[in-house]
Amino acid sequence: MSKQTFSGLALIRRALTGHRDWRPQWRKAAPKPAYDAVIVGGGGHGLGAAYYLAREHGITNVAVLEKGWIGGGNTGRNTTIIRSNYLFDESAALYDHSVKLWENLSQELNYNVMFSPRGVMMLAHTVHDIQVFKRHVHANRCNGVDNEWLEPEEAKAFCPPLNIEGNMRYPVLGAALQRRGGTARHDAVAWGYARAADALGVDIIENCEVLGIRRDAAGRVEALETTRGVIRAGRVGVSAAGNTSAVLGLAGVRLPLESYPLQALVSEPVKPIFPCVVMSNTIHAYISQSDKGELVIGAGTDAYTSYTQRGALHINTHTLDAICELFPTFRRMRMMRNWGGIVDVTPDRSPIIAKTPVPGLYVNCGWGTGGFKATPGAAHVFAWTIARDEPHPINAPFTIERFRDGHLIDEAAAAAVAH
Amino acid sequence: MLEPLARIPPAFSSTSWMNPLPPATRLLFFADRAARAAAAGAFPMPVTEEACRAHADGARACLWLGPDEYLLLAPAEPGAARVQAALTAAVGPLPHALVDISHRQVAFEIHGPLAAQILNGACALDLDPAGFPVGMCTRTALAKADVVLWRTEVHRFHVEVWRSFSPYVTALLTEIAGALPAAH
Amino acid sequence: MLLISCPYCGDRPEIEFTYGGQAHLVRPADPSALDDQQWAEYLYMRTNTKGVHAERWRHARGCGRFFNALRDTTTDRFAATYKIGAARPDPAASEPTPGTAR
Amino acid sequence: MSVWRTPGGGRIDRTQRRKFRFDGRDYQGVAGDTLASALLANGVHLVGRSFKYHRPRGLLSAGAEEPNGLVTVRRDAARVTPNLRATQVELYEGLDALSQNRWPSLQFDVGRINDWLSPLFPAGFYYKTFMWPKGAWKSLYEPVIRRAAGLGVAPTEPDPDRYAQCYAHCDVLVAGGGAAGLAAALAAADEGARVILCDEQNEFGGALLSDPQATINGAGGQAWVDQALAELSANPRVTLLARTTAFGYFPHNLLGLNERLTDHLSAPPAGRARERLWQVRARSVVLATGAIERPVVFPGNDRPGILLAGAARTFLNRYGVRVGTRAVLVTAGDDAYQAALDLHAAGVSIAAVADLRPQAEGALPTAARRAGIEVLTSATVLGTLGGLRVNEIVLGELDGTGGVRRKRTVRCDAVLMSGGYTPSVHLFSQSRGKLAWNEPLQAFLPDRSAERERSVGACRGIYDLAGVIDDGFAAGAEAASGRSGRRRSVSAHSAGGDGSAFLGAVPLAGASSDKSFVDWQHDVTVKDLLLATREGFRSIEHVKRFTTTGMATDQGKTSNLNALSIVAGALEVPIPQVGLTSFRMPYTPTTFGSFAGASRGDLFDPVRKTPMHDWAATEGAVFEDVGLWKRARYFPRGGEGMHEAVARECLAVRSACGIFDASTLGKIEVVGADAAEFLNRLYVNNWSNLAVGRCRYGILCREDGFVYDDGVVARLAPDRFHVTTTTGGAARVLAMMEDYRQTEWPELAVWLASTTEQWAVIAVQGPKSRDLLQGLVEDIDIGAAALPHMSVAHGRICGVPGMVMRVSFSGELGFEVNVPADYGLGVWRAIHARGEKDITPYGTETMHVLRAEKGYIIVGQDTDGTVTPDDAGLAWAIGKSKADFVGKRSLQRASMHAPMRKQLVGLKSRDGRTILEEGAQVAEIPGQKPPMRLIGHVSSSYYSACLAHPIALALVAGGRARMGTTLYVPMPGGDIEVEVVPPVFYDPSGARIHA
Repeated sequence: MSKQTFSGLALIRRALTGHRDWRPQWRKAAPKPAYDAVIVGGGGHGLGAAYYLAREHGITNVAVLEKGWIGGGNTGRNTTIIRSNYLFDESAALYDHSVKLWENLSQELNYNVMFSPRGVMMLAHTVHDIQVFKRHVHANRCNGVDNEWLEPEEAKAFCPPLNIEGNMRYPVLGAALQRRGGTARHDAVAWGYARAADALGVDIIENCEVLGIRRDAAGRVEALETTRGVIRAGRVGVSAAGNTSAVLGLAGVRLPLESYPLQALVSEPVKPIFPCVVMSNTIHAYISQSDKGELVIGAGTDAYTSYTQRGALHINTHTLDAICELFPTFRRMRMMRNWGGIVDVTPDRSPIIAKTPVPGLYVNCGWGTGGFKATPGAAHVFAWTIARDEPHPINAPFTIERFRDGHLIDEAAAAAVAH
Repeated sequence: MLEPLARIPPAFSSTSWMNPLPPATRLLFFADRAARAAAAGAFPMPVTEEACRAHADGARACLWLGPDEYLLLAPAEPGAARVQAALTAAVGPLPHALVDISHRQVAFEIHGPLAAQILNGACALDLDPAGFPVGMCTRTALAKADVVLWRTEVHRFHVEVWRSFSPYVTALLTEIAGALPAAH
Repeated sequence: MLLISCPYCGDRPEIEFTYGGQAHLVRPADPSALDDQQWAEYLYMRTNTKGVHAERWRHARGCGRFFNALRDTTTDRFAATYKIGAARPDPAASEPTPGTAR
Repeated sequence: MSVWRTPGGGRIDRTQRRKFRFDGRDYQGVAGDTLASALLANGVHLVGRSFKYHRPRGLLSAGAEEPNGLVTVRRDAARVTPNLRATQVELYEGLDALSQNRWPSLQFDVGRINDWLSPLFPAGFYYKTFMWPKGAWKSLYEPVIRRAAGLGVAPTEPDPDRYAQCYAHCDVLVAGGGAAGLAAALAAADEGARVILCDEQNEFGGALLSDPQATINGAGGQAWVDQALAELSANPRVTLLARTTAFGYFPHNLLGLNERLTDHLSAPPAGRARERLWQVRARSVVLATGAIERPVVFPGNDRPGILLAGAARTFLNRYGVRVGTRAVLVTAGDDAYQAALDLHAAGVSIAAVADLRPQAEGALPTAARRAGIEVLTSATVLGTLGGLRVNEIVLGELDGTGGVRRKRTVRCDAVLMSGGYTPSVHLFSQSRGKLAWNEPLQAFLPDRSAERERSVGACRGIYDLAGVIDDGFAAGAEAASGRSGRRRSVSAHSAGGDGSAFLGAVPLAGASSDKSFVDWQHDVTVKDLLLATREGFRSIEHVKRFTTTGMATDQGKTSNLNALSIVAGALEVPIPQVGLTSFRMPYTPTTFGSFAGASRGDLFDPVRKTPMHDWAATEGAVFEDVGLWKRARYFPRGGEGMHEAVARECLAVRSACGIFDASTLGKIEVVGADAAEFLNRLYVNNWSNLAVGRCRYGILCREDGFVYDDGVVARLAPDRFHVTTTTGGAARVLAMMEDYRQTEWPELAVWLASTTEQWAVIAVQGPKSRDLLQGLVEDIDIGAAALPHMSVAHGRICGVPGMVMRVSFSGELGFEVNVPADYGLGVWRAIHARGEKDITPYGTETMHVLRAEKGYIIVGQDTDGTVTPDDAGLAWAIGKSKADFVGKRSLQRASMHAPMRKQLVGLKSRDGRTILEEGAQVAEIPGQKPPMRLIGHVSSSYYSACLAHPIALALVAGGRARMGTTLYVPMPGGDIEVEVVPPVFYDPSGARIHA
């Protein structure tokens, strides 16, 4: 199960033989009757959790069950933004844990995930925005998370296409910049974790949908009923994003989640024009440029819960009018492809990474629009939680019970607009 | 007594397809069937509820906005207080509510053969006379503003909009009309 | 942009509506009689149904009324819309027409 | 006329010459040309370079599927559009186009080195390398890759063009104006339906525009098209939209159409919109989107001069251009022979037809042989030669046992190829219709519709002209009437329609498949696909993502099915089992500007202004955006900056009188017998004991117990309350009220109306405010006894009926004059004039300082959605006797009373000078290094001119128990020592407010 080393040299050597002896990056495993642990959901979070279970906790008899193809859910549908400039200590710790893992992920996995810390700039358009972002900047600085305030001219210098003219409806009054933030290649994250986990003995089982969760007399998780047969497992970690409610419902566990469509789009590729990531919460849009040259653009969720993986045209028109307002030079650019994902949202828009009321059943969900950036960190602490049956200190606040007790971690409300 | 000041409604320019309407008395009237029946003597209004229909009688009109919610339009003089008093007297103890919104919104007309086409530049409703006949009225969206749209003739729409949104709405419609080749 | 049938105004474009979340949740008559867990259930727990979902909409930019709807969240097709206070209809009884809200 | 241009025929006007430039060279075309046909008419085949290997490329197609011929069209410095397909760019006088992705020139491109190094760059190579040294990806490798990638250059100046939008409704929308679409539109119109017919091309007719052999009802196909168009144009219920692409199919039969209005014009009229976005809601949809010819996958199939057979036929018959002098046809079906026959008839020598089938005995192959064209069956293609243009093709004859019997090199300057057709099911699939694999046609066809929709003609695998038109008639009539049965019929005939098809790579009998391209634009070859399967990528979605096949700007229109077939072959499974990648919006790339439409600048969002706005603007006020409103922030005089102006304004209010525009505050009239009960249930306060004529500060929580909004509520009558909200909260508070009113408590007799804009609100604040207003108000006694703090009275102000509320957000004696909005400016002017030197207009910034001096919170600034009334020091407002209100149960949870909750306090800098930064953090322990233990943050901070020292409000854990203690605000330059003080800095006894 040793994996073939990836390197420039390996590439040159195999070029001589027409690249004929590259082996599958991960095995097409058939399910075994039983595993020590099973992860439901073959996205970056699930594959990563399997990898860290094997790598850091010595639990290698692990399967990842994916109902479709790995990385085909939100992992492969997001706009790949990575940042950790969150307001609350709990969030900053979680996301910064993740950014630190991102920084070494290509080397750790021997897979180029193309983490590119190009800087994430969040624009302020109102006095209220300035207050909110400065609060972030201060909180982040004190937490050891880089985040700095830029005046409009500095923002323009960092991102030349940005319109900072006063003729905008909401002129840019400044920006918060996290230089360590950036982007990565989404598919590579799933594939890199899959390959590395596979090399450690993890079975990655695609086209395997979970139909039922069996519990023993004591109520503990015992086995999963799947489209590929019954699979016994003492521990089950669910990382199923928009489908989490459905999967956990099989064990009678209810969660405070709602699943919404989230759209993204790319333009036709053009030569490098956009050096960083820019987000504007006030006018609802974010944008970066991929290595291929496409402008990658996203916005908020659609208004209603849905599992259709598609969104509405009027959401696109709003997203693109915001982009054209911020970057009037992009008005003649053209949308090449638009798609939708399903994001699961909690009442405080922060994730749940926790034990469930069912012994042996764990959940990592509720990432809303922020899941990709957290992939390595969430997977890492989720694996810890599964392995030790107790949360890592970083995910300890992200319980289900916080909603009962009122200990919300409400990043969105903290940016609430009023006056 | 001090000399009353002049009203200064939001500025408005007319075009070949749009003209402002003069200040008016406007009341929101919340009332069920019984209250409407009682009120009908003081102000023309339908007793039976028909959604999205206006009941006009000369210079006065009663527009259905929602179940039990009506917009009463009357000339600016003698004013909302007089209409309100008459209605209150007529309705008596029956549950109802009246709120003066004469200054909350302004009105204009879109008219001419391109009227529907111009409105459809920002309004997502089917304005074909078969689907939106003369006499129909409704609250709806004009791009990022809310309006009340009332078709008074095949080629004439009465539009009510909150006063601070009126510059946006008129500028938007002007932009839309300008982009229609036929309007050049 | 969905086409949504307001029970009062008929078919209207989605931009006239706001979404109101899961339907048929009734605010407890005496919240103080509930324990924290029960209160949290009311506040936060949602079915997040994958399939026919009873949900609230408000014709906010139209007649202003809240109403309920049955929508299949896997297709976004509406099976029915009905007024607040009415019982949830049986979706099987009214076969939805493709793409048409009723 | 060049040798390439035919002397007559086609849809061009040879008498109207059109000058144009390509890569700086001048050329000439004619009216009716596309840029592609005009270039070919000048003998130019080399039009672009591929994405990865920078291989020279010519035109592959004549339409929307073009992967190679991508150009930048430049009208002026600001009107630069990259990545346009030359096949869709209509030629106009003076058109200026540039090739892309090459340096220094199209003929000599340094990037070509990638082609020679291509063994190092197989699919997904970048995942395997560029990982060392760490950090070099971003600093070294990525910039190189980025520069190499991309196609055209993005515009660098703001686009000055306008874009329009409109909504439309119809009974039947027909997408595609070829024979099937025209027939459907005719039949639907017969039923009296409202019809919209759109087509992406500049004229209707589809394949008939390129098919001189077609006959319909005994006449030429074009005559039928002309007649159909005449009929449809004359029908007022039919809208014909040419140059209009149906790019997206959204739920509930909403389609997005993009109409191009001016790109084909030499001098677009000033101000005319460039494009229009149509959002069409159709009762029924007829998809008549046709089919796209498939390329054949053989080694060297990408050289300039190698193109689809149907494209060569279109260039000849529609545009009057010969694509070469000596051509070879590679085909696996009969239809493509018509291209060879047409070219032959136009004087192009057909060197050979290489037919992949063992036999070719149909009418067209027979005709070809009769015309003297050599037809090779059981043929294959082993390679091509040529630098910037194909000059030889190597053909082989298969021996039937996997070997090649004979090899033969044929000289040629054009190769036509045809693997049959791929029906264009993009829109059908976007609508979530289900596709089914059709084995004979080797294609996915529409199976089960998800919407009220019908596919007709070639897009559902019907290729013969008579069948296509009949299908259109039937579907059009049924879409309009709901009944089957058609009224129209025709007799029609055209060449071809046999539907034979070929997928995947040609048999090579052991020869190298090097450079057998599947996706031209992204340089994906057969070898890349095989490598992907070897590396374990088996799902077609994985193969697509790993190799990037189908992800170029053409979105796989010519490549997807070939790729699928090759992957299926490698995995030895049937094609349907490999699956099909999703078809995503848009069908072809669609301009951002058309989605944005008029929404720019002041039309991006409504700009809401109060009745007094212009007065403030005239006075030189600086405005800020609050929600949609523009609010005057301060009124600088002379050369004042904000701080000087605010200090002056503050002192003026404290010492004399200020005037402030408070009109933007939300106002809701709550009316009905149960109005008080309704507010009792919503707000934390008790309203039953509020007397008519009195006001009270109200707090609204969400059901989770956190502060949502606040404002003064006045009781105007037993059954009428005037509720004010924050400026930004007006709409959402009303929405929340309506939710509870309609869905939780429908039994209450209460109604709600927004009166925000009914009233202009003029706050007159300061010790001289009463004196100033005396004499301007009638019927109202504003004396201290008659109108105490927190009361309201109706009367006339400056002769205008209105109401005066004695309320103060400044801490001084103050009034808020409410008059109907049309009178606002007049009353404001009158009060201001009356005040003379004693009155000072002030803005929101001064308002904020004044209220902070009094410790009044701003919801959203001093609260953030995690703050309870008690946290904000407002527990006194809660109606203790009430059994319930929104949020009460949540506030009973233990965590809501934890002593270490963050509580509102005041902070004073120990040095008496330093103004804290809003958002700065608060620590208990000095001198910490990150990560620090933090206990709160500064929510409001100002210099108080009246107190002559800085003041701040902060939310601090357990703050109220820390009064008098020292805390630390860690800043980059070190800690700032602060003292915790009560949040009320000014006039704590309230004497001034009650004056």
